[in-house]
Amino acid sequence: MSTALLYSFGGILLIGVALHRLVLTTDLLRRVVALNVFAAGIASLLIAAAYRGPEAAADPVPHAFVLTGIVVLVSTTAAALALIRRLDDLERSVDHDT
Amino acid sequence: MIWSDPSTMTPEIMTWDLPSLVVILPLLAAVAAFLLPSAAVGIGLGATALVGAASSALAARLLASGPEISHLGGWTVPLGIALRVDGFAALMLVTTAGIGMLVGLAASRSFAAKGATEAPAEERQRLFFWPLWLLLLAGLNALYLSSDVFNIYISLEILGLSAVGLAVLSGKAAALRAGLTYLFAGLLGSLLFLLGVDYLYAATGRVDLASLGAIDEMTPALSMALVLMLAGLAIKTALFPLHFWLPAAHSNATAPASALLSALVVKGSLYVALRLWVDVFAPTAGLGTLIGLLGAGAIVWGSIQAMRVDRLKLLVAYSTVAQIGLICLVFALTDEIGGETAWQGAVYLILAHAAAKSAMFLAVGRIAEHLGHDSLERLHREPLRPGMAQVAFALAAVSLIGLPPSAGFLGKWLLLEGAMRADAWLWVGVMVLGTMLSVAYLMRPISGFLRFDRVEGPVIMPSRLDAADLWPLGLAVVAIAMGLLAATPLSLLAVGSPFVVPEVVP
Amino acid sequence: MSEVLLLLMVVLLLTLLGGLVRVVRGPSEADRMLAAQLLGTTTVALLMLMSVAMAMPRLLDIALVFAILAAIAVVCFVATGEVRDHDAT
Amino acid sequence: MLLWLVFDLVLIGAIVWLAWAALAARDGFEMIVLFMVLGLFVALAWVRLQAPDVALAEAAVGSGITGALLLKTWRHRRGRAAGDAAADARPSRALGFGVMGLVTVLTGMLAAVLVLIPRPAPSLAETVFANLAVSGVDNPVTAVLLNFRAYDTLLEVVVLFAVVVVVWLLGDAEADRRAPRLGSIFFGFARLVLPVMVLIAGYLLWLGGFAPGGAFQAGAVLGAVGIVLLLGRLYTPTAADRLPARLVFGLGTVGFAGAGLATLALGNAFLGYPPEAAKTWILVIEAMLTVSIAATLAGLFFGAAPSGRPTRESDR
Repeated sequence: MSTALLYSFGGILLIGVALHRLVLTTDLLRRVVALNVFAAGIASLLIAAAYRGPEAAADPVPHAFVLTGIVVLVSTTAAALALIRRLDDLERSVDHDT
Repeated sequence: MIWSDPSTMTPEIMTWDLPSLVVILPLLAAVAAFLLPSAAVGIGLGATALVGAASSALAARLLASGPEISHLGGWTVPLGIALRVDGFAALMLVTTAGIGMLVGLAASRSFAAKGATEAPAEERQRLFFWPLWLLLLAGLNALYLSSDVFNIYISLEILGLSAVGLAVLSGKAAALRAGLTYLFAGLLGSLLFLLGVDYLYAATGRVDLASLGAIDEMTPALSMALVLMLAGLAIKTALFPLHFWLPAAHSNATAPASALLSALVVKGSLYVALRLWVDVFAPTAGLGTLIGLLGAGAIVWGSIQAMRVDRLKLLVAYSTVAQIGLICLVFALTDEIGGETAWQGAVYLILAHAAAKSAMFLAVGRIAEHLGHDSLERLHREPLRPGMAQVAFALAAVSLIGLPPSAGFLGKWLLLEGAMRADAWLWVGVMVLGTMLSVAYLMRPISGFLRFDRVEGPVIMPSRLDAADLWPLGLAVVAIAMGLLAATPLSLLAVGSPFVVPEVVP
Repeated sequence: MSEVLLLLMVVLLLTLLGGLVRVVRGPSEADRMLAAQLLGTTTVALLMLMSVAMAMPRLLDIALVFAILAAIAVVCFVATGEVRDHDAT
Repeated sequence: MLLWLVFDLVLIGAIVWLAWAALAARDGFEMIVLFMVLGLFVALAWVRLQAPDVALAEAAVGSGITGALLLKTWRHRRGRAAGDAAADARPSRALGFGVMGLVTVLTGMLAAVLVLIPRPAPSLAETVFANLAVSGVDNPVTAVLLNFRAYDTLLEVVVLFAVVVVVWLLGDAEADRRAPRLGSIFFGFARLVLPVMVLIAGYLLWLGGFAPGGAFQAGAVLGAVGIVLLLGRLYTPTAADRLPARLVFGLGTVGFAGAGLATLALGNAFLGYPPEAAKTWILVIEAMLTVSIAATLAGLFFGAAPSGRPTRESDR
């Protein structure tokens, strides 16, 4: 069994774990983490597809995809977290009012 | 929407790289509108008009000289990224800019500066609408022109984030909660899409649509990739039963934002799905039937919910779920004999729904402003005679139901004709059922506008004709008129149509 | 030579797993955070070994970034951490 | 070879276990720390798979900045829901098993299809290496990101900008949350580490031309500097900083898109650099991106439009 395939299976397991928790959890922060784990699984698949053995240089195109994906994901995560914090403030002020 | 005559254009425009410009212009304008909040309205409307002009010029160029490809960075595919403009893309570009312009004009009115009495939340709506709309426009245009699956993924992210921004524009807790669900659903959708891209690249080493479309054999990896990408897009398009985020997100946003979200944003991902389905992959009949069945489920479920809800905005939002289902029936019909006709019908329904639904959301916004609520039950007790907003709503409903001569009628008719030619009577039945259901739920608010038997006291007339009612009315008229003036759009759609080129047809 | 390096890498990886016990068990937040920092340090060591074993000298740059960025988590932990103590008093 | 296999298996096992443990942790803080550790392990795996550029970005962005963002949000919410996991409703057993079954089927299919892909699969690697000489840079990943597929990168920068707009729209920063003031140990640390971090950021930017590194990694490290400054209140943004902040946030988009327009004006394709000067073009774009990305990441960590009044003297 090749190294790339081994890491691909690891990535698929990450996807499975993430999806399972994403569907079942109601905690907002946990959803954010689950989506990040999902993305890590997808990235592992891409990086494993790019691996071409210890001697050959790896395929740079999937690497570029993953780099782009990481930046997109961190910004989306930041947006989600900012929404969560803002929602929390609003609910807190409602609690104070009543 | 202006269809300029190619012969009147200066030769200079004929050589400009318009495809890049329609993406870059709104981007630069978005930054400018964010930098200079005081000039945001002018920048927003000006840029939208400019993009509309560029899109129309591009469409005219297409009619004169066929589909265009521009290779970005000078690198040809598969190494580089190409922007491809065919009739479908050009039609979407022009429609988006046109609807955006009218909604923008309405927004400039409803978010008008109120001076010292303005609350901080109102000020934020006024200032942030424009950069978000321009980012949305850039994302949509990038999506229409993209011919590369990874590039589509990033464009979808731009679209998704600016859409979430529009959904939470009001800053109210309900809108934020809905926006957060929307963000999670959208992110899950784009990650599933990316997973599909992953499998595509692992199996073929290609991400550009031209190379992918040239592959004849559907290997398991390609089928997997297609299913994953379509699943991701189905979440973003809110195809039943993945529509869970839509009603809350669309009904809690402010009126212009709702109009853009339901007219344009859900269509962006639908556009991509249709393109992948028709242009790139050889459609498999089983999967198409499955999507068609989901569409039928959406029609029934969306209509039933629309008949049960108590809020006008929620009714309009559920009607979007049903209409998306109607359009998705095309996935079951493309590989049949009437495939091209059905496809034309679906495209026309996308355009018709965009115009009608934006008109409807704007009209509902105006009605809610007048009455102070959007409760359907209390509508019967309001002593107000219907004004221009109610007329706009009714006209939009005509197009949504599909009464002649509206654009909705034409789209539905073409779709129906495609189904009948393929002898697909099941789908014909679903469409007829959908039409009857849409009559049923749309009559609820319209009868509310017209019935005064439960009103205590005299019935009053609306104060005067307000210019703000012109924009929803204009959009509703467009939704009707596009049915009468269908020749140009349909001949544009034929430019580079995937059904005309024999080798792409499966 | 490379066998020795590989063996060391495996050993370091196993010590990483050992360190995870503290992260999971805690019990205090500081325990978890400090255990995570320990893991970060071990990762730097592991990266340096990999750089030799895989003949990729540039991995040292990554080790450098790991080492320097471990600081943010701690600063973030400390800078937001005392709020609760204020609440309690 | 056997030892490599052991290494791989232990590493993959650890990654999967960490993901499970993080997402199943009862305590929110435990979840975040485990997630940050997961980032370390994932970066190791990517080094193992010869993806140092990605490992660098994961180290800087994935675990570092995402971890800090999660920690900040968790602290913010702590007041109301003491145990986040406790608030997490326990799903019914039937639902749990149903989801588990679906996920198992999906992962099984994903794995089966992956095995069926014939190897070696075609890829774009050879095309990239064949064109590397004319791309202006020697690092193939940088060549893909800033030359062959520069348009993707432009849109990615736009995503960052869009997020800043969304975050600023949510409201102004609250006047002063009860965060503690840091003591002398922190200031000694900051004096020592921050200049080094800035130096490393510059080094990474320069490195990107021919080795793992580049605008994103450099931007992330520089952004981390900003985060430490904000956390230690060595710099407190005020309402007066809004315009400069907007300018820097927009710099990436405007600079990149402007470069595209400039290439159009030169008569080339959009973002088609003149071949002989491609290196200069890429370096200038990367420098702008680094500054803009750093400011954006720090701004996203701050998480709102600054609203405080400028103070004349530090209240330390």
